[in-house]
Amino acid sequence: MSSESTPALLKGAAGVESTESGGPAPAGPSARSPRSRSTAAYLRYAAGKLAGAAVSLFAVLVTSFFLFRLIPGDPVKQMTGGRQVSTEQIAAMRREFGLDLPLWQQFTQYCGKALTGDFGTSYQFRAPVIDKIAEALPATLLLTGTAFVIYTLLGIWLGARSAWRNGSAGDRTNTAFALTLYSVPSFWLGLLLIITLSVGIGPIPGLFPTGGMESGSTTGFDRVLDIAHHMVLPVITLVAVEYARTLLVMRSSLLDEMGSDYLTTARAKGLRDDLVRRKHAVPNAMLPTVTLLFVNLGTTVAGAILVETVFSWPGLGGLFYQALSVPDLPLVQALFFVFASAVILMNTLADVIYPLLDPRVGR
Amino acid sequence: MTTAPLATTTPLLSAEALKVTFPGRRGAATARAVDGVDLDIRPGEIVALVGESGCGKTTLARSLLGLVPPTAGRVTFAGAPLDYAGRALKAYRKRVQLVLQDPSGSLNPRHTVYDAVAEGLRIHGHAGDERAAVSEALSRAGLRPPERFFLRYPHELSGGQRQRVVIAGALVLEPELIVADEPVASLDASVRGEILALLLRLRDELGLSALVVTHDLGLAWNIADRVAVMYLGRIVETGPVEQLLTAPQHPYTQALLSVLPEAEGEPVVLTGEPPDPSKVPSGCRFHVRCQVLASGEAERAGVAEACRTVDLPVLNGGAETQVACHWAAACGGEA
Amino acid sequence: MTATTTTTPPNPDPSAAPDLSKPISEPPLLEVRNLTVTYGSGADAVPAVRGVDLRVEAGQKLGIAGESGCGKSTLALALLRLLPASAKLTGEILLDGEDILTMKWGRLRAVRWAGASIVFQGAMHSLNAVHRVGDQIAEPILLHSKATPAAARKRAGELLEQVGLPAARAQAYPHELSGGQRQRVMIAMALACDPRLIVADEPTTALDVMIQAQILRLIEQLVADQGVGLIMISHDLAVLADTCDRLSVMYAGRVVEEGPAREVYAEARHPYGRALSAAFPKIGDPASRRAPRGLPGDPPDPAALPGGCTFHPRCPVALDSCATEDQELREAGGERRAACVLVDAPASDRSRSTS
Amino acid sequence: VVPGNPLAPAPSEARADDGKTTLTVAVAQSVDSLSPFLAQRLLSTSIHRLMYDYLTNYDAKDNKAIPGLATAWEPSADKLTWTYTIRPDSKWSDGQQATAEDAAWTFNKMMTDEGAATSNGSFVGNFEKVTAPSKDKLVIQLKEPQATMAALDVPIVPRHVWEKVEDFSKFNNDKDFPVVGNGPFILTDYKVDSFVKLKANKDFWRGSPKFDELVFRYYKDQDAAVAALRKGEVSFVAGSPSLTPAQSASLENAPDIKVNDAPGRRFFALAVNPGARTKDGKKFGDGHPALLDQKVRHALFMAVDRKTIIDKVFQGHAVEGEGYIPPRFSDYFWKPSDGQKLAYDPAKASALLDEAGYKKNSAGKRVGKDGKPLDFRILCHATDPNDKAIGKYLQEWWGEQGIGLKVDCLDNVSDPWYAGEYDLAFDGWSVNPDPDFVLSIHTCAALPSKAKESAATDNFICDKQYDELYKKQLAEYDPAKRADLVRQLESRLYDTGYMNVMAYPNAVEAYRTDHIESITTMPAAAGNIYGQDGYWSWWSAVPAAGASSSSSSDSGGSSTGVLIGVGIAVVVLAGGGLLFAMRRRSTAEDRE
Amino acid sequence: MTVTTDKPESAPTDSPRALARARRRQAALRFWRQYRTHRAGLVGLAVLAVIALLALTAPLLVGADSQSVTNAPGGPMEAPSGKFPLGTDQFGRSLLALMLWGTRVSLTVGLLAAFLSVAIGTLIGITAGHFKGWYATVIMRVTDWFLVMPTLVLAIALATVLSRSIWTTILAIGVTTWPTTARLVRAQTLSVESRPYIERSRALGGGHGHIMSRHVLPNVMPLVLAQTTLVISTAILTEATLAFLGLSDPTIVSWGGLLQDAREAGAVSSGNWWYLAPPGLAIAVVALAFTLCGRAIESVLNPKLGVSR
Ligand SMILES: Nc1ncnc2c1ncn2[C@@H]1O[C@H](COP(=O)(O)OP(=O)(O)OP(=O)(O)O)[C@@H](O)[C@H]1O
Ligand SMILES: Nc1ncnc2c1ncn2[C@@H]1O[C@H](COP(=O)(O)OP(=O)(O)OP(=O)(O)O)[C@@H](O)[C@H]1O
Ligand SMILES: [Mg+2]
Ligand SMILES: [Mg+2]
Repeated sequence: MSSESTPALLKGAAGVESTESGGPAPAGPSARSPRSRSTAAYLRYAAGKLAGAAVSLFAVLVTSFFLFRLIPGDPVKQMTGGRQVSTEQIAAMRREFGLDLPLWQQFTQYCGKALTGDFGTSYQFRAPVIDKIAEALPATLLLTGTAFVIYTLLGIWLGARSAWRNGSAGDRTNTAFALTLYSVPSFWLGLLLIITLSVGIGPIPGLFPTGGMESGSTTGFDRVLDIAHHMVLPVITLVAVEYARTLLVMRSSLLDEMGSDYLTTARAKGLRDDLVRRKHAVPNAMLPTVTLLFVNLGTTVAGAILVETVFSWPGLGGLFYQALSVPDLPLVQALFFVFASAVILMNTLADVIYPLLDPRVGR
Repeated sequence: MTTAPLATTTPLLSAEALKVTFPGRRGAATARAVDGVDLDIRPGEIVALVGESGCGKTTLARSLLGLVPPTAGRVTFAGAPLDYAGRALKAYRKRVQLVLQDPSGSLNPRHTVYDAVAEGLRIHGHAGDERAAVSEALSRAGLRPPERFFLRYPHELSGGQRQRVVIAGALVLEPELIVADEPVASLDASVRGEILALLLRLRDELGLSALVVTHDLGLAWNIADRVAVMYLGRIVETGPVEQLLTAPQHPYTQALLSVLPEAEGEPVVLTGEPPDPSKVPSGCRFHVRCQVLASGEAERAGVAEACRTVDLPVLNGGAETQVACHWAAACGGEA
Repeated sequence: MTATTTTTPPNPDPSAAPDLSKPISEPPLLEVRNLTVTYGSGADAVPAVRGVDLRVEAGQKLGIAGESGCGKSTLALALLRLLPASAKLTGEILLDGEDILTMKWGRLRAVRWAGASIVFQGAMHSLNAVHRVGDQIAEPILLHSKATPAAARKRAGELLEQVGLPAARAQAYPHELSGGQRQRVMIAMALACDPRLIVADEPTTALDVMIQAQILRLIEQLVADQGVGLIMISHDLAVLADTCDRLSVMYAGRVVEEGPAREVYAEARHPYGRALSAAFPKIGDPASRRAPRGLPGDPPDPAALPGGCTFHPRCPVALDSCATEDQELREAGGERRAACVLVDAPASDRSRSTS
Repeated sequence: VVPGNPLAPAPSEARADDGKTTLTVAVAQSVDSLSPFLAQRLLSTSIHRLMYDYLTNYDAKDNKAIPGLATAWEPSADKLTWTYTIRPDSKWSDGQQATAEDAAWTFNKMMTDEGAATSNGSFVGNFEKVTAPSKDKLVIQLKEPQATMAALDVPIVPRHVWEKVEDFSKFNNDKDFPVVGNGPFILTDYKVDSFVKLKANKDFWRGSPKFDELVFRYYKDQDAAVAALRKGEVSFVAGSPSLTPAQSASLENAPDIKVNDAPGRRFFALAVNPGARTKDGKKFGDGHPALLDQKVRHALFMAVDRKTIIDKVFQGHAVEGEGYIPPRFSDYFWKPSDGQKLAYDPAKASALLDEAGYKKNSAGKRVGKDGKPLDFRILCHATDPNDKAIGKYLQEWWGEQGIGLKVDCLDNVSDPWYAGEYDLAFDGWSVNPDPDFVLSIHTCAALPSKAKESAATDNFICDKQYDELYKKQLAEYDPAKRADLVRQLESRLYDTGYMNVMAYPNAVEAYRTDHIESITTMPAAAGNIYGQDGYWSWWSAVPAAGASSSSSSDSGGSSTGVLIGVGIAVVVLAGGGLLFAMRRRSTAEDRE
Repeated sequence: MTVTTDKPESAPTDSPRALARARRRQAALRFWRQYRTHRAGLVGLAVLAVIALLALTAPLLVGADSQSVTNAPGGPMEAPSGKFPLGTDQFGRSLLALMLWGTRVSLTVGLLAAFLSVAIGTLIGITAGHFKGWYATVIMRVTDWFLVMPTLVLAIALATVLSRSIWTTILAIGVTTWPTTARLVRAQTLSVESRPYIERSRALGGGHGHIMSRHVLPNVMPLVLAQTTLVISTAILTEATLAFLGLSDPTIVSWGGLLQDAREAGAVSSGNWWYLAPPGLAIAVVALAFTLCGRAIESVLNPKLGVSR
């Protein structure tokens, strides 16, 4: 575990046992404080993870720079598309965007600037990339954040229930439902929701807006409601797909814990069934789930591309898709970097949080 | 006693000043798992290596098989030092075989008994009749008729049967020596005896030597010719079974024997956990737990200071009774 | 010991449940009558325990021996109804006269740990890895007594001291402790609510000889100090003989031999008991030198038990009838009983009951 | 960077909110920039039309230049100096007078600052000097005579605001609202990829627009925009470039919706790679050599059933293609004569191919003399459904002729296009009232000077005869004669077979008649609404009688929002309660 | 435990190989017997069988010219009717026929992409788990790196970079989804490698190749099998996603492509649910069927998972 930058999704890899029988401390009273040592160890561990994340971020930066150079299409031609421009103008634009430099020089410049948060200027929007991202980020965060909270709570809760009553009718319905939603293409679900709940079909009235984040005609609290109204369908779509994944993971990791001896111990102590579940089984089963949740949140941000496209949500996903077709290299690169960083960030967060939840790891 | 006088023959396998260390994880000190061991195993001899958990028994056994390269010292087999080059090592591994503690784990759950036994033959490109060789090995290991077992999977066998299959897999290559790491520790008491009897019989019939690693002194009494008691990477006492187990000289051996359930006298329960191979104390490595030192008896014998400071020499690998203890050396005769 | 106060008259029906003619005194701490446990149902049913009678008085130590899979752990879990839902239980388990099997859940929860506690096989897995051991010890105290959290924590510290660990170790997580220390924690936990009965399921298996000796001494001492009843489960007859007052030897879900520990170990009546005790050689005994003794054959599969006496396929002294006739426990002199056709023929001075 | 914006509250803001009429337009394009110096997209430039007055405007009726900010304009005798009279009654929304100064400053900025020349630099390329001798006089001196001086599509910005901008290449004019302007509408708010909001400029010299507010709402998905129109969330939806047949069909049956199906200004053509080359004749690219044979080109086109394309792909929302310029521009529209016409005739196409030496082999494939089968690639825009659909038809029609076709759909066709690495391509242009530009792109002069470099050329056509005709029409000032020359050009283009116009797609758009009572199309008869050359449509749109309902539908939207919010809360609470009850039950059940 | 259901022992004349084969057959049978007890798995399998059959017989069922636009039998976007049970697309082609044709593409892409992904993942996972040292470090770094790349984003990027064809789609999916498999396989390899039988094999003289092929691979295979079925469903979904985003070959009829066509044609606003629903449903059903099979296989191999039967 310690040598890996991403937490393994597998239970086996996550449940690290101390293999040596000789514990760190002999039975007698010991002089040194185990707590301070473990804190130091934790800090070392966390620092290692952060360093690993930094390396990963750099790797992503490199990739995002080079991968998208492969996309066919000369950005300058795209920018000038159809207009009459002189060769000098084109040369000037190439200079402006640094496209006349050798690739490696472009790269070093890019890296240097990226460090200061400067990802260049968007070809199509003529604005600093970072501004465009900053404009779109809140919308994406709002959407994915809301969905994240809902599907996490829902998935964990239902997953825990489902596993606890493994094989019961409730479990079967739960799992069947989750598996079905898990197999449904999210964009399709979104379209169906639009057809039924937004356009309205037959007797169903169109309750929700067809897209966008707000109607633009409201202010204050009305605006909040307006945005909430617009959020309902996209959030449902995201939740439907992601809660299923969470549920399935939670269920299977709890099932893994179900036969464990420590649960028998807890029961033997006279704990009520729900206490056994809440205090013992779920915290242990949460460990692999938490890892997955964080990793998922990272990918959910990227996965929002589809939902944002279907629901015209003014977020990063739509921006990415727009940028790709130009190709608006600086924007594409930066967005790719943002998406991958989101995953890395979440991974690292999971790694760093994990030892706080599971004392066996990292100390 | 059926064994020939052993001391005269040259050793088949011997460790000479063998040391194995493991680098400490995350800045911890290196673990001196085996810290200077001389041990000879003569043809036809069964040597029991006993000691507490974590004292380096398995590591010693594995390094004898060339599975862990020693950090210092060497292993010689039939007079020649072990060659760690691929081909030579492979040839060596035809002659020396390993039997592990956990028979369930030692068998690939997806291989049939036949495959498991024939594996060695296939690795070494056996020229003869594979089937006949497998049959014979299985019957020797007490699985008769062998055909009945050919196509069973490990999970269809009982623990004892599995261990027999493992032994058959070792026998099929007609080795000269078997290293058995806790061969019966995970087996039921009722089955244990049968497996041990099998080892004894193989020695008698095939002249096989064996190094049996165990923490169970009763096992040594059951089958071994000679016992080596290991403590924290060193052999602290060695000698013929009868002598060593009935009249132990090293306080550690005495303590081990005293805690056996049916032992007479007050058990000497050593306090604390087995010490850490990454922190070997100076002087006699046992002195921190030594009951003789603690009771002041060593003081009376005038060796207390030596116990704490003077490192003891490595015992040679020979068959005679030897003990690495200042106190035992001081009052050797009377013990 | 109460059991020795009455001389048992010849019982016309050896299979009958405990002696009813015994003077009415307070009920034994634990009495198990004709307990059966079957896992699953239908064709896949595994009869793991098949009619076991046990009796433990307060302050008494009962050892249960037997090889792997003979139902020892099943029996132990059944005592507190901790078995999975797939297990069907019949019979009676009377703890202080109260039947565990018919208890309401609420009452059962109250009995658990406060009435009887368990030290499980494998302490690593029986402790919750993500909670500090102190909290785990305090948990049943909080649950069963009206203690404040602080008091419970203090008590947990005391308990740790009692089992030879510094109270500061309450802050440790299980993985920070060695195997022996974890086992001590388990014992401290078992003592937390001052139970009347402690069931120790292989408390020393997988521990080193030296630590095993430490733990055993600790258990012995605590039991002696507090006068609780102890059921100790092990496959090591020698250890049980050393530790316990009485011994029951199980084979394939049944008790096949019982009696005072020393006697059973030294001179078993049932061939299985004999084989088991012979498997542990006595060092210095020339008879066992270079002569390991075991029992031929393999332990039976509880899902497909042989007919007749379940032991007969491995029995060195089996009669023809053994293949067809099941053997019940029968008196075997003194306080001993064994389930073998041959027990009372040579050994008993009593007339054989006609059947 | 951002100019300080003295916010003089517009009088309209003082008015009461209720009864405010809002016109919401669904758009499927996002705004690239709100700076008139940077904006290039149709949406953004249309918005600039509304925000800023241009010197001149186009008449909605006949596209003739009419006064804008300038009331009159006049060339000098040598045609090198143009003098514009600036109207006195145009005010910036912050109260200042719009003057010739502003215009001069705007042009000068574009001439001197490269960043400011990004979008409209081409207009000033030929300018020598621009001055404002007085408040109402603007003088532009040219390097060479320029005919488009009455059609300078350049927004004039307020100098006192824009002077403060530091870097024109970065400034997007989207931070301080309302944005100071003098057009019929004033930009009041903008949320990226969400909406652009404008309010009516009550003081606009031509008269205030009828709607109080104009909102362009962004829909990533065009179909969602159409759905929004059906629901009444928006008042107008423009296609990009046009509603699909299915959409218009379904909207036609919907109540209160009018579908405006106007003849388009676009043509949709099949371009053939005539062998890419540079100005100096260096060949590059890998166009199929068989296509150099006119017979093959004609055969290909004759195997295309344009009628089916109109019927099936456009489902009637297009006119069958003939000449290069769409019939909407009747002056220049040309039709092939009967003898000349490459009518749909598969048999004749076969014969032509046979004649050209591409005979069918036993497997039914056309093979050349070298034994190689005829296999073409066609470049298609992945984002254009029509390309893909017609590609399918072509595959089948040409397949019957024994010709293989690979449809290469790309997001971005420009790379292979400029590199000449294609055989055929789907092509199409929007034609301006003056056809000069679309004609110029087929001249030799438009070829790139270096291989693979972007250039003015469309598909590398370089034909002497065509070039001569082109020069002639350029020099011809008599409109009738020029039109005749243009038609000859078209005829020549038709004959070469390098540009085969398949259809003139209509502009299909729709609006709600319960929001908009009337709206001006351009041209007034059978014209389109979105993307006009002027601001007529939005300026002229009249709210329907119940149109304040369109605004109340917005507030209705928020009250629906409230309802929904409450509904959700109720559901959540009920669900929670239910679960709690279940939980209670399950503990009460007292199971292990 | 001894299994007492010993069949009549095989005749000793048979060669061990033949017996081993028989044994393997028996193992497969046993697997099937266990699999049969998973109702969901059976349903999944049945659905897959039906769909596979439909895909194979599509040319016979609907005729090769059902994809033709010039011979389209119906009007544009007709609602379902007797003649066109699922209605028609914008060209007037029968949607039912197109759905059937789409099955072939979706299954092919799903299977090939999953195969590619799992093959890469398995190779990398096994070698990374087996070899220690710099190789494993480097390989795992690369895997980690791929793992943090948002799959969809990377696949979109790849599909954009490469030209549009079914192979691009397969490649984009295969190349971006293998890290999960690699990690899984590596974890399993590590766990297998820690088993004593590996030590025993090494002590017998077995080399890297021997251990990887004879011990690790067979033990990893079941997991890989289960993983494959799961990856197939992911691959089918990803294919649909890419097609939906217009990143796959538009001339090929696939379910995702149909959805994209439907959307482009304006099915959503026109309320033409019959155009939109079936392709998505088909994707969901097939993905679900593969998932069900995968879970059933998983739980046969690891009964603890408690997949409901
Ligand atoms: N691969 C390894 N890396 C690091 N340390 C190791 C390794 N193998 C063994 N050790 C350490 O070496 C010491 C000796 O281990 P070894 O397994 O030889 O003991 P053992 O006597 O066989 O114990 P047991 O009776 O528990 O099997 C232990 O402290 C162990 O932690
Ligand atoms: N949950 C269960 N379901 C079905 N069978 C079970 C279950 N638990 C145990 N068994 C079976 O019941 C029998 C008795 O098991 P038990 O764990 O009681 O044995 P044991 O005597 O404790 O063995 P060991 O010494 O290995 O701990 C075994 O054959 C076991 O396979
Ligand atoms: Mg060992
Ligand atoms: Mg047990």
